Amino acid sequence: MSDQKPVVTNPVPFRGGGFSPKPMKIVAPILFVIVIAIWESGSRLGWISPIVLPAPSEALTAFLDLVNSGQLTLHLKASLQRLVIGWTAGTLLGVTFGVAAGLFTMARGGIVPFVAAIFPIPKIALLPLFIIWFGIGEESKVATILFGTFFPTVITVYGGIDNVDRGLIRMGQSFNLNWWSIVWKIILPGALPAILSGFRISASIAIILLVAAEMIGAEYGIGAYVLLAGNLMAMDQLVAGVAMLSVLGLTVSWIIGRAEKYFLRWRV
Amino acid sequence: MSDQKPVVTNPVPFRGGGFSPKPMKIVAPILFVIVIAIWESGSRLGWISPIVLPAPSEALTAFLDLVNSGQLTLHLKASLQRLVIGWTAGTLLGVTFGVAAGLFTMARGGIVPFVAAIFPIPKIALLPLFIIWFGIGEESKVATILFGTFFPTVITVYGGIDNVDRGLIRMGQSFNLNWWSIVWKIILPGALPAILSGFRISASIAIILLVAAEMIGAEYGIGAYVLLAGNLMAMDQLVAGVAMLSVLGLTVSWIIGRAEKYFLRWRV
Amino acid sequence: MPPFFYLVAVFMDLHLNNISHAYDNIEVLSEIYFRIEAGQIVCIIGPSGCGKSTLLRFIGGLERPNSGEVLLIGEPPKESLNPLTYIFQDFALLPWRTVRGNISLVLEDHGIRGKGANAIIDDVLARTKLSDFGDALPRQLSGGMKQRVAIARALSVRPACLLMDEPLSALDSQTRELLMDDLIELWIREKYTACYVTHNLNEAVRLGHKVVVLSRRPGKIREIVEIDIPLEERQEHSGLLQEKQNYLWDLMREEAMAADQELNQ
Amino acid sequence: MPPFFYLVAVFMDLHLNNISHAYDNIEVLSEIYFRIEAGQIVCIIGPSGCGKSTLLRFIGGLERPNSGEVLLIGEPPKESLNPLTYIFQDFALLPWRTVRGNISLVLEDHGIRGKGANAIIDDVLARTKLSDFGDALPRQLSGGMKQRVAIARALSVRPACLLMDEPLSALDSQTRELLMDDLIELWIREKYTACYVTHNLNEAVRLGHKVVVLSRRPGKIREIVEIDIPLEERQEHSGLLQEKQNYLWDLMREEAMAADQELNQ
Amino acid sequence: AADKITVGALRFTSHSPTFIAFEKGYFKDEGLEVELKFFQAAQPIAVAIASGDIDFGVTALSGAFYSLADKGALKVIGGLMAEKKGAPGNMILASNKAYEAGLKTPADLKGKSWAMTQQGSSFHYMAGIIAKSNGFAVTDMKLKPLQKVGSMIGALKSGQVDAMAIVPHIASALARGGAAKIIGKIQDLSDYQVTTIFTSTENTTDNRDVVARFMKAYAKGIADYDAVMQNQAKNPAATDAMVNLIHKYVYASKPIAKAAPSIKAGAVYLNSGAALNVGDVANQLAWFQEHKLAPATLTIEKMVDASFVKTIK
Ligand SMILES: Nc1ncnc2c1ncn2[C@@H]1O[C@H](COP(=O)(O)OP(=O)(O)OP(=O)(O)O)[C@@H](O)[C@H]1O
Ligand SMILES: Nc1ncnc2c1ncn2[C@@H]1O[C@H](COP(=O)(O)OP(=O)(O)OP(=O)(O)O)[C@@H](O)[C@H]1O
Ligand SMILES: [Mg+2]
Ligand SMILES: [Mg+2]
Repeated sequence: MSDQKPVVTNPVPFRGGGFSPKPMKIVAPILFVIVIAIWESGSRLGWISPIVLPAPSEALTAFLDLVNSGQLTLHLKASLQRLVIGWTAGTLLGVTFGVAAGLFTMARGGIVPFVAAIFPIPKIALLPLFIIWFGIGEESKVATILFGTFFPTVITVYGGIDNVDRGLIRMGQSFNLNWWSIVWKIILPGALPAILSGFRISASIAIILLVAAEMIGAEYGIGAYVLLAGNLMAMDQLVAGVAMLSVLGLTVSWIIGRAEKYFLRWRV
Repeated sequence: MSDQKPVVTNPVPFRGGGFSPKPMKIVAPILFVIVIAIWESGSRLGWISPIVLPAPSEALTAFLDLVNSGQLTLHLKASLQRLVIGWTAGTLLGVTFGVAAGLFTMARGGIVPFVAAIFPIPKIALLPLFIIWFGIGEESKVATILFGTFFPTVITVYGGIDNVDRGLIRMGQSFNLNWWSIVWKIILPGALPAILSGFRISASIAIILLVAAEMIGAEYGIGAYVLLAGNLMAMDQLVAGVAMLSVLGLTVSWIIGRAEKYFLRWRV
Repeated sequence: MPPFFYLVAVFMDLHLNNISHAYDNIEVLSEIYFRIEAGQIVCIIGPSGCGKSTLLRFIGGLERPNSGEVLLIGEPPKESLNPLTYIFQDFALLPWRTVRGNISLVLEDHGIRGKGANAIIDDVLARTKLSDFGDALPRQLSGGMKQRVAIARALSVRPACLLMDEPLSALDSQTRELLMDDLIELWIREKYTACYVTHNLNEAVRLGHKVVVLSRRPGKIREIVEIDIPLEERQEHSGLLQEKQNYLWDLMREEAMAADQELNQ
Repeated sequence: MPPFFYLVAVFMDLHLNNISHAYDNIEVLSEIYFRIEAGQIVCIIGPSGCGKSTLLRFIGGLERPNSGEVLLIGEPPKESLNPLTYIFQDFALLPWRTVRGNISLVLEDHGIRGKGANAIIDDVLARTKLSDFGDALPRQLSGGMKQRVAIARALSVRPACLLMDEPLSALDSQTRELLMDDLIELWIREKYTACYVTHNLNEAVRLGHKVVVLSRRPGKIREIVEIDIPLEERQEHSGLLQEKQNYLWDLMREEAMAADQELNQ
Repeated sequence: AADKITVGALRFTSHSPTFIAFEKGYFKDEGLEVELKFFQAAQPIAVAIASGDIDFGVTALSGAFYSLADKGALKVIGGLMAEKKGAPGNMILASNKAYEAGLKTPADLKGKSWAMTQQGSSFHYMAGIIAKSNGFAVTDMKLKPLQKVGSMIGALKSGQVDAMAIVPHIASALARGGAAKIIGKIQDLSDYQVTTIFTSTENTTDNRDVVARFMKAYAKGIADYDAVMQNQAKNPAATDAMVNLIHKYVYASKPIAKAAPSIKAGAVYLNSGAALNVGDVANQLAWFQEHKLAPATLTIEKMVDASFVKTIK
């Protein structure tokens, strides 16, 4: 050791940690409150024209009117039912086709270009076709949501499967696990992070498509409510309806967040 | 060895292989040809009502009319420009926010619920607002596509980052790599498979949204062409327009496929 | 401590018939020809990257060589759940299953669940001194503990032939000794078949009936050293074993020197 | 063959001050207290899972112990690009970079690119006998080759203190010998500092100035064995070394037996 | 037993006769068991009739309608909302900016931008009416398709388009709020038959009896509506009762106090007896065909079955 200069003693610099964001419950509420406060005061001070964007308080009044009219539950029930059925069916089909595309050369050759070709077709352009194929009852509405969910699910599932460590699959084969076991116990859990992330997308798309779905002969539903508000230029109702869609999205996101926490607890 | 019974000699059963689908170029064309053939003959034989679904040959005629009128390039140019600008901007922003949500606790707390709340809002419901904010020129069209691209990109990017091996990040830190190097050389390449898979989704959504974007005062554009055809119930033109969107989707998918092949060649 | 009782004695030979292989123009193995007789432990040693793991994958049917074949002579016993069982060099544990889950994974397919599975799992965990860690996830384990989980998993399926790729490399000398002793004791009782890749020459001479020495890449058979002393008597012949070990050492040294010269040319 | 010239002699001690740690209620390390003096090689041995890798992470500042601290006494030399450099037990190679890319990764941040980087990379690859595999991806490498890439990468940044976690465990005995000789030769010339976790007692006595023996989990210091023979003279004192090795062996055996008794209680 | 029919409807005040006839049992009186199906846009109603999912609908004549009619799927059987001098009707609005800059009459619209929902919509046609009566081509105006009425209003208020036409209650609300200026009325330029009642071609041939009974009941609904809503000041009690009835269907999610003004202001003129202005329909068809917005093969005979109602020449 040098004795010319004084010996410096420091703790070893800490270089680790970080890169693992924790969910922080408090930020979002604060943010929402701030946005709403700015918006409300903007409206009151006249910066925001009331014709296109009513104050949040007006939207709240519209919402309370809806609650008092007793129609909220009808709208919610109708939309939730379509969402749940359409999303579930689309997801099941999507996972099935995604797994097929992730595992079989033939299936991939067919499914990937097919998805690439059909996914970009706007559902709205096809409404007339949907009416002819599925009628104007619940079927066409569910089908709209189903299609919207199906395609992104296929893409995330086969993308996730591509990313599963092949070494683990070889291990499964070496223990003579049957094909189903390998898919169910190795490939799907390995692809689960990607699949759950895909669910966030497909659920949001399903909610967006409520509006398109309920264009066709829907009496009740949040989408129908939003559409009608738009048609009648009732901007307060429009904002109230859009806010309901947002809350729906938040709820779904929260559920998926819980699912991630539970199913992916094996990750660091 | 037992000498009571004859000794069986077999090669060791092969248990490996599989689970690595290769792209198979031939399946898709065959599939497309079959679908089109069935459709054409269905139309000719009268199984498919001409009211909603014209024969492919009629759509082809409509397409050729478009080509001959010289408007195809105008439509294509307008749409491609919107697509490229909107998608690129949306992707850049989406990756930035996705990386932030993937790395910082504060950012995640704000961005994740925000995306969950805003993503499910149907762009179509907000068209009046878009007009006020962005006018009826190119801005509002690009903005529509930008928003549609932004949200799914954020979700896939932070999902992909969550899935990067933390051991590799610790390695980077142990070599005193600076923060940018770790993000750029370890985290982003590790999240790349998920990001590219997300690009497939966001590009398809961008194409879908061409129609929504070109709802607002667009003279040219494939979306505007499709919309007009829909308004006039000119189903042959509608199908021709939708087919153009499909081909666009196929092209993008092919490009992403090439990118995957190149950037992910390190995977098995 | 009860001895291992899962391994199954067999009458099943493995015959490696002139195996050669190349990955994208890099020749890895060349004309490998030897036999793993039933009830024999064959050790494979050779320089790093000479193709030992690759060879093991061929033997277990996980990959196919470009030319040559691996023949199974005789039939695997019925009692064995998975006749040819690997212990992988990189452990290959499922990160989303606990230690117990990783073991039950390979039992479930044989209809072994619940109590039956628990009994087996408890036993193999005890053998590998992991009883306290049954519910830990792989990310909570040290390197050596992961390797022991891989060993426990392999033992749980009553293999007829064990294909081991440096199964003790991450373990401390004492744990290693204990597991070596277990393997020897077990062989004495059960006469199982095994193919054992190792870098530890001492392990090779203590455990192997045959030691196959591979040359540097492309791996050719440099020599096959037979060790005639019965496993049960080896402790008494430590001098002889040391001689064999020195002999192997010299063989390997020559290989290394040849490689060095090649490099420096 | 030219000797290593990247390691940098330093006047920098590391002082472990009463370190204890627990992961979710599992006590892993308890009251660890020792000093790594500048220019010393300290070997750490101990049963699998006793907390060696964890301790090494504390020393390099990658994790923080629940209590106690690691002090750096003196300043790291300027010539060293990365004073405290790891060789990880699981290699930690980026799968998307080639062997060369994995090494240049740690040079780029110091502005070493192009020719300068190539010269360094060529050199460390030659030392680890990987010259032919510069453009291979990690998935194309054998276990031992991956380990050598990790070693090459660590050497490329001229560490002042090497933190090595079983750096030779996946290597065959000859390659191991060669790299051991290199490490010794290098130390003789450069007198670098190192903390060396190993399961190989022979390596420990050949390389260590001090051997820290940890007890089974929770890892306590069982004993610190000093080996006074200068590294350059150890070959001449093989008898003494063997004695030390036997002594370590007995220490470890006692640990293992104690653990066994605990288990069987 | 009663004949079952399905009627497509939008939740607009202009669909009030449907609700009145339904609520007051006029359909039942004719032996019709009616099921109402609500839509969010007019076009799906036409498609749903073509596909046989519903039987009757009301909508403006637009490109989609002509196209379906040309395929022989549906036929116009009556008229509903129309432009009639003195009655409430569509107004022409100029943005404040354009007004300042000199856009004071419909004749000044040449070269100005015009907001409409879509090409081939009634808003497009109204631009055509203005152009024709002022002697310029509709292409001399800069037509801006904006899909939604809301978007049109937004664009007009922010001055991004110069002018548009819109139903009276929205127009007067905008003018009153100072958001735009009224510069004319469509009724001064044309007797425009805005909306029509239609059904599937099959019904006009195979179920003539049902169609006739439907029209009879519907005409009663129109009569009730016109009687009360065109004379709101005279009979406030009857007006309130009718507003209450309509409120069940229109603005239902708002309390009656908030909904009533909009419902009252939205009272447009409806042809009594569902009479159809066949001459104007022919004019419209000709205009759409001229601008390539309707198939050239479509004829007025193929499109209209005027045998169920009186016609206006
Ligand atoms: N992230 C973690 N979470 C919980 N427990 C952990 C974690 N990392 C390590 N452990 C526990 O800490 C103990 C010590 O682990 P460590 O990796 O330091 O052991 P080691 O001495 O390096 O063992 P080996 O020789 O097998 O590599 C083990 O019992 C392990 O289960
Ligand atoms: N998938 C692959 N693609 C290309 N080359 C490969 C692949 N797998 C292995 N190799 C090459 O084959 C050779 C032998 O690899 P193998 O893993 O069998 O070596 P090994 O004898 O097990 O070495 P070690 O003792 O280091 O584990 C190596 O040179 C390696 O580069
Ligand atoms: Mg190997
Ligand atoms: Mg360790």
